[in-house]
Amino acid sequence: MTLSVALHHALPGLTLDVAFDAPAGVTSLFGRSGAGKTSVVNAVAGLLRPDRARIVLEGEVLADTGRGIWLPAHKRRIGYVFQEGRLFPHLDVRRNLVYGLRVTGRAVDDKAFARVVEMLGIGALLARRPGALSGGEKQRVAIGRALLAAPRMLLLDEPLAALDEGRKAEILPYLERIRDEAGVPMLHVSHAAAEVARLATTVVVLEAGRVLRAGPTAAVLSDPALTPTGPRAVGALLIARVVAHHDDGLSELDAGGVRLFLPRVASAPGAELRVRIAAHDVILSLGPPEGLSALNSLPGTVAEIHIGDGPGAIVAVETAAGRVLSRVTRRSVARLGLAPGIACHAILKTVSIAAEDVGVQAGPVRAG
Amino acid sequence: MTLSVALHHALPGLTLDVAFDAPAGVTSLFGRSGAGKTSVVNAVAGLLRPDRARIVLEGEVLADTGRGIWLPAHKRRIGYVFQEGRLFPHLDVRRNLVYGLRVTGRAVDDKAFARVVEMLGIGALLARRPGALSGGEKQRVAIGRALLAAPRMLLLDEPLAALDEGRKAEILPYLERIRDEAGVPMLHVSHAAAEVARLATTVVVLEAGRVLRAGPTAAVLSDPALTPTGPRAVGALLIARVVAHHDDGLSELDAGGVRLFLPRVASAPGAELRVRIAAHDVILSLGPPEGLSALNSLPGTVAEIHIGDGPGAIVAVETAAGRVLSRVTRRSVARLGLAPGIACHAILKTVSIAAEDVGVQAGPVRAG
Amino acid sequence: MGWLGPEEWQAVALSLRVALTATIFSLPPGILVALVLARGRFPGHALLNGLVHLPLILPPVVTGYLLLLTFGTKGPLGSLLAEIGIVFAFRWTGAALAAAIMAFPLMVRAIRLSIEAVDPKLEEAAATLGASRIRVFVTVTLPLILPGVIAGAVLAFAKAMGEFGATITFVSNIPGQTQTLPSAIYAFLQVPGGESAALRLVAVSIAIAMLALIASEWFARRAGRRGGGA
Amino acid sequence: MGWLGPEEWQAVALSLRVALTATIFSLPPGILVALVLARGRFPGHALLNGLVHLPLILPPVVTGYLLLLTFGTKGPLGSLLAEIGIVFAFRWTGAALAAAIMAFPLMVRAIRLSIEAVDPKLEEAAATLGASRIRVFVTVTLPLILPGVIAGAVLAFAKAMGEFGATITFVSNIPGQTQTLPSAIYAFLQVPGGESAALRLVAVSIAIAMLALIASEWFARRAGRRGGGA
Amino acid sequence: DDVLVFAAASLKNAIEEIVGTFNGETGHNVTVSLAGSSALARQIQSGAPADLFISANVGWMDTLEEDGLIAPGTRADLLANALVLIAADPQAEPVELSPGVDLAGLLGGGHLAMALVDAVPAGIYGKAALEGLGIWQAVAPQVAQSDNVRAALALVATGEAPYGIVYATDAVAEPGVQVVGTFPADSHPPIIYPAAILAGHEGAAAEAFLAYLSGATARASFEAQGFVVLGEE
Ligand SMILES: Nc1ncnc2c1ncn2[C@@H]1O[C@H](COP(=O)(O)OP(=O)(O)OP(=O)(O)O)[C@@H](O)[C@H]1O
Ligand SMILES: Nc1ncnc2c1ncn2[C@@H]1O[C@H](COP(=O)(O)OP(=O)(O)OP(=O)(O)O)[C@@H](O)[C@H]1O
Ligand code: MOO
Ligand SMILES: [Mg+2]
Ligand SMILES: [Mg+2]
Repeated sequence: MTLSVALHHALPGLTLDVAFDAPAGVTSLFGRSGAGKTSVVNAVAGLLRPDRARIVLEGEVLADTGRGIWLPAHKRRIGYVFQEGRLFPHLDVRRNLVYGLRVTGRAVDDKAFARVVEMLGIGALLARRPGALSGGEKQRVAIGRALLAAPRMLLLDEPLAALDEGRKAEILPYLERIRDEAGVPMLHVSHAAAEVARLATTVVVLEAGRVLRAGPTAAVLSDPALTPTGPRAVGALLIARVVAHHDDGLSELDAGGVRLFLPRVASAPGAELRVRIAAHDVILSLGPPEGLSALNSLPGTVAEIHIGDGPGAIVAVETAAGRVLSRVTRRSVARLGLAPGIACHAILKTVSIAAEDVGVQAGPVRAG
Repeated sequence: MTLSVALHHALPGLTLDVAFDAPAGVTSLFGRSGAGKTSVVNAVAGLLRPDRARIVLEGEVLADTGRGIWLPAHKRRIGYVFQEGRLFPHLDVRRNLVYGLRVTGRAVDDKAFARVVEMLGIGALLARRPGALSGGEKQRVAIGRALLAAPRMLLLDEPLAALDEGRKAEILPYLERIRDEAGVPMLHVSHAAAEVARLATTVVVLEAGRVLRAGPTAAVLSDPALTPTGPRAVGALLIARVVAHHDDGLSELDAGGVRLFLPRVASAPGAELRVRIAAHDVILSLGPPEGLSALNSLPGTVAEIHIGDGPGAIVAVETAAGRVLSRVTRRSVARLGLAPGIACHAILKTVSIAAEDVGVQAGPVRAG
Repeated sequence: MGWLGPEEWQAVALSLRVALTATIFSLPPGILVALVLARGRFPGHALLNGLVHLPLILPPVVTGYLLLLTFGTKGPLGSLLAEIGIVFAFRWTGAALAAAIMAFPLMVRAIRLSIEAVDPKLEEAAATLGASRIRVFVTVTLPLILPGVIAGAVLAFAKAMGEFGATITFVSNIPGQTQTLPSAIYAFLQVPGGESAALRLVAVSIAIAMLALIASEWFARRAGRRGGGA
Repeated sequence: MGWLGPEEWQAVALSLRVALTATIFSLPPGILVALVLARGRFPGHALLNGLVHLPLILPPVVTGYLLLLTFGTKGPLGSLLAEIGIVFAFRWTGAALAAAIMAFPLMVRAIRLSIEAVDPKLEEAAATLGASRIRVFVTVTLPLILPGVIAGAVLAFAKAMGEFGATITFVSNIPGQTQTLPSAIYAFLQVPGGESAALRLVAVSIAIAMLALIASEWFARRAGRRGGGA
Repeated sequence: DDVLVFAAASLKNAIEEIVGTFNGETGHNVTVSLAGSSALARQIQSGAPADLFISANVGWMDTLEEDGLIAPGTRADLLANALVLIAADPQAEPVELSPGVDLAGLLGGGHLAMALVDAVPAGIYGKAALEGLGIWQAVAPQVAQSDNVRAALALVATGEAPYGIVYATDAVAEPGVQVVGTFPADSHPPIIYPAAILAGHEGAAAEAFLAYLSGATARASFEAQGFVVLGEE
């Protein structure tokens, strides 16, 4: 277990009572505004001292209030991208970026520096002070500052909320690489399901200071009963291998023997990817689809139907590629006569799978 | 013309050279991080004094550097929700909220206060100082503070970026009501297409300090050539009238004679709504769909096909409900033999239309 | 009570009156000058700044002498003010004036530092909510600089309680009228055997100042209880 | 040059040396005490705060006496220090000590105010980047409080240039060794007709202080050129 | 009637005692403002409401007289004082203060505490006395000057300076110092405290108090403090 957190803390507005384990990879804290996400992250960073806490990172006890252990923040070597920037106003962007290295007496690796700067698109800002940056620029510098300190764990508190989709799409692969290549575990806060689905190995859903659900990403996000931030968070994760890249800009993948066509992905043939399929993007068809613009069709069998409170229902379809979720209306369930055991096709538009939905696979994603 | 802006300003990183007109309703500034959105908004608020500027609000000249006119911020009566909160740290939430009224000697309307507080879900926070709020809570209070000052125009700089979908869905209708009922014009900055599509009457796309495109929302957002923040921003806006609400949680709408089923909307039968149909959510079918879970099918004729740089193409389909856009792969265009004049069906899942995609109609949305 | 004579109690009372008056009356101009120095950019900036610091730089006797020349009954300002009934020369008001002027640089610096630490973005936010400049100042700037104002006031009060050189030079040392605690202490120290009496007064002086300090810390803590930035 | 005698030039040079030494040597303890007062919560807080303010509250003569009793060659601390070769009595170092102590409350207040204005969130951010407490202080806190440190230093310097009462009482007035500008000015003012000579020295004093002020403003402006908050 | 007396600070003990008895006997209300003679003189120049001035220094009274600020015919030399050499060491031998005395040798590298030799009366007189004895040049480098004579006394009392020159009146009540010699009266100008009523402030009460200062009660008080009262007995 990479990180193990158990804490109890009373705040004026909320009592936090949280325990979860974060295995290697990315653990996303998911929950509504005010649920206690930042507070948990602060405790892990050593900035909030809870009434009671036991926090263990890779075997090292960071905090154990019972035994009076409290490792100060600067000894934890945990990088933190704050929700509100917190850049040093007296240092220019360059000095902000290398602060973590300088202050710990480490040399700046020019290549790593250049890579981070390029990825974040902040090359033109290096000589400026934070006061002269736009909101998104500040946030990008803050990400770079945490990354460049080469921490043994990263805390990311809504790191991409201030960024546009294009910029997000540029930064996400970089975070994946840090997760996979450098093996830096991350604790990540977000309210964007796509971001969570793409990055997270484990999802911890917080509600009003408590853990509502915790587990592997695929299991948690495909749980239709669980919609803390709205129904659009529900989706399935499929594991697929890149087969080929085609001239018309599509990549062909193989998911358990089923062909999937996606807008060109960056990974080379042979690479294993995780593809998030949002439940609301999947259409079910009783027969094989014909004359449809959607290129992806996964034959399967209805495994489970979950009728919610609203007009919708989540239909889980077992396919060769894995379990796919589809959010349909109750009316459609009735109209098509869907029930467990019924054969059907899960139809998915190629373009529904946005760049942010496709991530590099990080170890096994166990389903439920 | 409600607001007319023309300004030129040289910043170290960027030269702003922007001119646009904002008619009644909501004008969204749309563009990547660092494009100059906040700078433009600051100039309108009176906080940034551009090298050259002419800004006219409802006939009143707020700024005209040529004639030496520069109305100070406090005389403009323009409410501003800042990108970074800027709550008063020495005042509790309640005093922050009523600040605008107090300071201009106006009485606090208890009903309006209660409504705003409830809508923003900040009732439990009223006695707290901003330092004891979470990131999203701060932003909600900032929205409330600007609203309660009863300004004659509202500036919203990424007001919802820090909020989860559930909370967004609660706040958006309120902003619509302010737009429509109170008739308060808004200048709104966002990088979320759905938010823009829902709120905006007019969209101004900024890129590197210049106006890339400006015009009615439907026209700008349905322009496939225009993807400043990523392809997922492309979509069509349909005007539809609520026909009935059904027991299974669906609402039935009529869009130019075509039936549309949507997850239950709040508006009463007879109300006119604007429905955003994202291009990537629309599947095209040559024949009428059968055995599909999607409830909405709009017959029409291909009007235009726009092949982009990537694997995708945008197909515009003229239907009785209006022009619908579909983002498909080039491969599908070829496979289905799509070309202008070909008859086809635009298929849309009911649940693809999220709550945030459905807005109350504000005056005519002229298409392109 | 018994260990201080009536004349000494008089000196204590007078010192308190002088120090309080000096502090209270110099607060508004102190805040104003601090504001001008912190925010203003004008040709005479350096001059004004220098002028404010003058009482710190000059030996107090010189300041007292200059006050005597200016505000004495024969001085240019003194005679002018006398016509409208304001007399400083050889009155407790003069002691207050001397104390205020000696304390002024301390007060202005403290307030100025606080003003410079205020985030102008908050003032901008107030302006967009309709607050005029003066309203912004009263409702945002002033509360935010309160710790600095309190610090400035307590420095001024302490300095006023201890001021001696300028005071005795300007308004002399007339018991009941201009004899403050420090002048009384000085007089005791000028003669044989005065030390123990001087010590008693020093103790009183310290006690008063300590109370003022503790009160100011308490106020500052209350004012500063913001629970972090916005 | 002609209008100041050699002894007067000596006094000018000495005053500069004394004021600079006092300022420089009191900066580290000044910052430390300010830090402790701003951030510390401990039982002796009020006492330490009072102690620091004492030189402001007491008439300078009393402070001079207390210095004499403590740091004189026969005093408890003085005799101890003398053993390791540090002597204050009748030395310019003593004048610097007196000036430093008189200026200490002003310096501490200015620095303390700045420390209280630092956003602890920035220090937290530095800690998460691996900076130890002391590194955080040097790389974040100190640069952010630089305007306050400069203000404190300039206040201390000005005060040290003007300090007279405590200095002359402690180290008396030995031309070339302990005769500072203010003692020279004082001496001129004691005799009839000494005003013009005193005025010349006052002018020198003001000129030096003005230069110091202007320099400090320049530094503070440079340090503060942050272009707004983070 | 009210009378405001400006008096040199060194007169504090005696004058307050005298004022107490005078007020009691006559029903007048005399108040004393005690400060340095120079400060008081300047205040008088600036129109201070003082009725009577007692200076520790002839020079300042001369200045006021030249300025026409004192009531003609009221100036009188009130008191005289003597100058003594004091030592910190209780076992110190008496010193014969005759011309050429080796004071520098006696100091042995230590300092001689005095008031400011060019500014403060006690210092001015002391320097004159040392010059009179022909030893100023020899001693000058070792002189430590204080802003007032009490501070010089304190330097000796704390043992900081082995020797000092102060008024006899200052040495009287200080247990920490030994008087080891008195400077011959002819080695320095007479140490005189002149008193005068200020111009425009002539009045019965002021005149009565000025007269009272030369009376027997006052004499006793002054002498108790070590002053020599001038004028006929
Ligand atoms: N005070 C300043 N000094 C120099 N450059 C500035 C200043 N303020 C903004 N800029 C630059 O101007 C450009 C536009 O900034 P602005 O804040 O308007 O961007 P934005 O579109 O709001 O971006 P974001 O979405 O990241 O908030 C940016 O490149 C920024 O670096
Ligand atoms: N210093 C504090 N004092 C009192 N209450 C606090 C304090 N900090 C946070 N809270 C409260 O604790 C709760 C959790 O706050 P936290 O910042 O952890 O929320 P969050 O999940 O990060 O929310 P968001 O998504 O809005 O940032 C909130 O209700 C907040 O009001
Ligand atoms: O300015 Mo002083 O020397 O403390 O009275
Ligand atoms: Mg948070
Ligand atoms: Mg911005």
